[in-house]
Amino acid sequence: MERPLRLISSNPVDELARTIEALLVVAGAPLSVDTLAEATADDADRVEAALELLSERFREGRSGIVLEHVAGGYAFRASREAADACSRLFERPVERGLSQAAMETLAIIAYLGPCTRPEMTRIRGVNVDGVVSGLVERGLVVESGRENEFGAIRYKTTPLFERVFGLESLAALPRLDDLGADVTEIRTRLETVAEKRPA
Amino acid sequence: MERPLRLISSNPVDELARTIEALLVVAGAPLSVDTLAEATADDADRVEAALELLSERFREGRSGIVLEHVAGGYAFRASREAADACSRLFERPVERGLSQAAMETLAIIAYLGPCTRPEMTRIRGVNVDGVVSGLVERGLVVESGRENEFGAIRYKTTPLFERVFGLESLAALPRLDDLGADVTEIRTRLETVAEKRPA
Amino acid sequence: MRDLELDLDAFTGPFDLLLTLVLREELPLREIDLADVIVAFVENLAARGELDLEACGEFLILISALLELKARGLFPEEEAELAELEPEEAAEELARRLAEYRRAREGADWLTKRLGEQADRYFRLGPAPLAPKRPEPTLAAQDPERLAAVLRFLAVEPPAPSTLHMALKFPPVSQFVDRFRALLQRRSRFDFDQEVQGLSRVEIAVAFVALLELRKQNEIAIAQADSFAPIRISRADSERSLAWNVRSA
Repeated sequence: MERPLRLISSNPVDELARTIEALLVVAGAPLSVDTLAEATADDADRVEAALELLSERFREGRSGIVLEHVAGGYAFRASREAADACSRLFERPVERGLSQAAMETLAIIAYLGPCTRPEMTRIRGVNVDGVVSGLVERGLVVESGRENEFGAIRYKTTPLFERVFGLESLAALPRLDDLGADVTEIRTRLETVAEKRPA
Repeated sequence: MERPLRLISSNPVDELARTIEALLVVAGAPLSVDTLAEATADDADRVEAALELLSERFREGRSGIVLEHVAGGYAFRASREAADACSRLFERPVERGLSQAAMETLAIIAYLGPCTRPEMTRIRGVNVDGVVSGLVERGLVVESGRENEFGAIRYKTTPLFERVFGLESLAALPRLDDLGADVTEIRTRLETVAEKRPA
Repeated sequence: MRDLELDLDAFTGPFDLLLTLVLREELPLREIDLADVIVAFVENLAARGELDLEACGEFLILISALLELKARGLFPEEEAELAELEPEEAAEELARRLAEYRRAREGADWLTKRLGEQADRYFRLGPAPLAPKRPEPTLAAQDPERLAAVLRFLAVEPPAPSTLHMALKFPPVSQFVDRFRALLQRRSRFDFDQEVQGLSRVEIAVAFVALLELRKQNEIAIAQADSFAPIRISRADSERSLAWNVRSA
């Protein structure tokens, strides 16, 4: 029944297939037939017919984009042919340095000991949430309990941090005698300056 | 030497196009010609030729997947035809509820960036701290080091900003200096006030 | 003219009420499009079919004042600094900054329009569902001295705001002390407001400090009938004789 229909009415399954194509290229997770039917306001049978069409169009050997049926539904992937190019794209070159934001936040944690995001925010004069998440993701910084029972989470540096900076321990950090005699003095100095800084 | 080779070996630009297709469908952000050339281990000219081929294949009206040149690179998006279906399935978290204040601040950063919060405050006449944090959270704006003089943090727009606003690059922003007449008009009015003001 | 009815985006009602609300700071001036107010005025004028010069004059002064208020509102923290400028310089500076803010507004308008046009453009924000996993990032060896360097940078005191331009603009107090002494040699009393007419605010302030100085030295007497009434200055001796007269009376 399907083939003759397609021939008569300007191929509506093909049009549906185009819409599904569009949905799949935007989706961040596989889409089920039901989800696709809901989004296209069409019925599941026709969605399945369109998916069949797409499987034919986007298949290994014919296209670099391949439609894959996985547990959660349908999703696009890269063809096997393109595996080498993909791994070159996704292989991350060694990061040569850290951003100013990352370096400042790291220095605050390293020198002042476990500290909370509000403390770092106060000293840097800007919200550090994103920066701290980045440092945690890189494994340079890790959670270290809470300030008190219900307080803010504190962060400390990791052994990886020490390795990257070539330090035997935190005690080997370059001295900052010019900023203060001890951690408390340095902290006070930084906080005082932060208050005076515009922005 | 290249042309005859292409004719013999099963149209290699088409093969390259398939590889690029594969890369674009898994990439998390637009890919520049250089990045594509590196990943495909091919040269930039041939990558551009392949992209041209793909632009023709993945274009509005012909395909649900559309290739666009945006944010300094190439990326796939859904066809505009499929917008209704997309709107039923996907949120637009980045641009939803951007206030007038956010737009003004964004414009200042896009046109004058990298710039500091005090600079933005001076132009807008009101504190921009909250607005800037909001823009950072949305990923439209990012820290870009500190200004030397007094260490205020500078901000610049991100590739995501260009992508959301559909800009090939920041250079695609329109010029805003055709306001000469306005300046004269404002001056005349202000001079009137200055004359009336006692002392 | 104050009963001019307005129908703006941010305000509906008579012009008079708009003024009141703005002066009480109950309505933020930056939300009012003053060009629309001017248009409403001109339309009203055209509808009347006669040119009321007095009304026009009043409107011009009021709208100018609003424009200046609005302009100053754009950079409140620098109002003091601007007050130091000569009127032409201030006008120049205000016009420059207003134009700058105009550009930001124009830019914002363009971006808003652009965003509207992109409303049917959908793309994926995160990673693709079946994308290869990115390997853990690795970081090259770093110099620990950089950690110390950034903390030192964060500990640098910002420079104190420069007062150089103010020092240059301040006339010496002695200049006014001398001037008032000379004046009182010729006349037994004078009116402060008349004497400082045409001077800048800073000069008036310095002149007032000179008055206080002379009063401290017991050289003059200062009298003022009421708040904001003219300040009368007289030689201390003449004041004394006056007091004497009063007591004897």
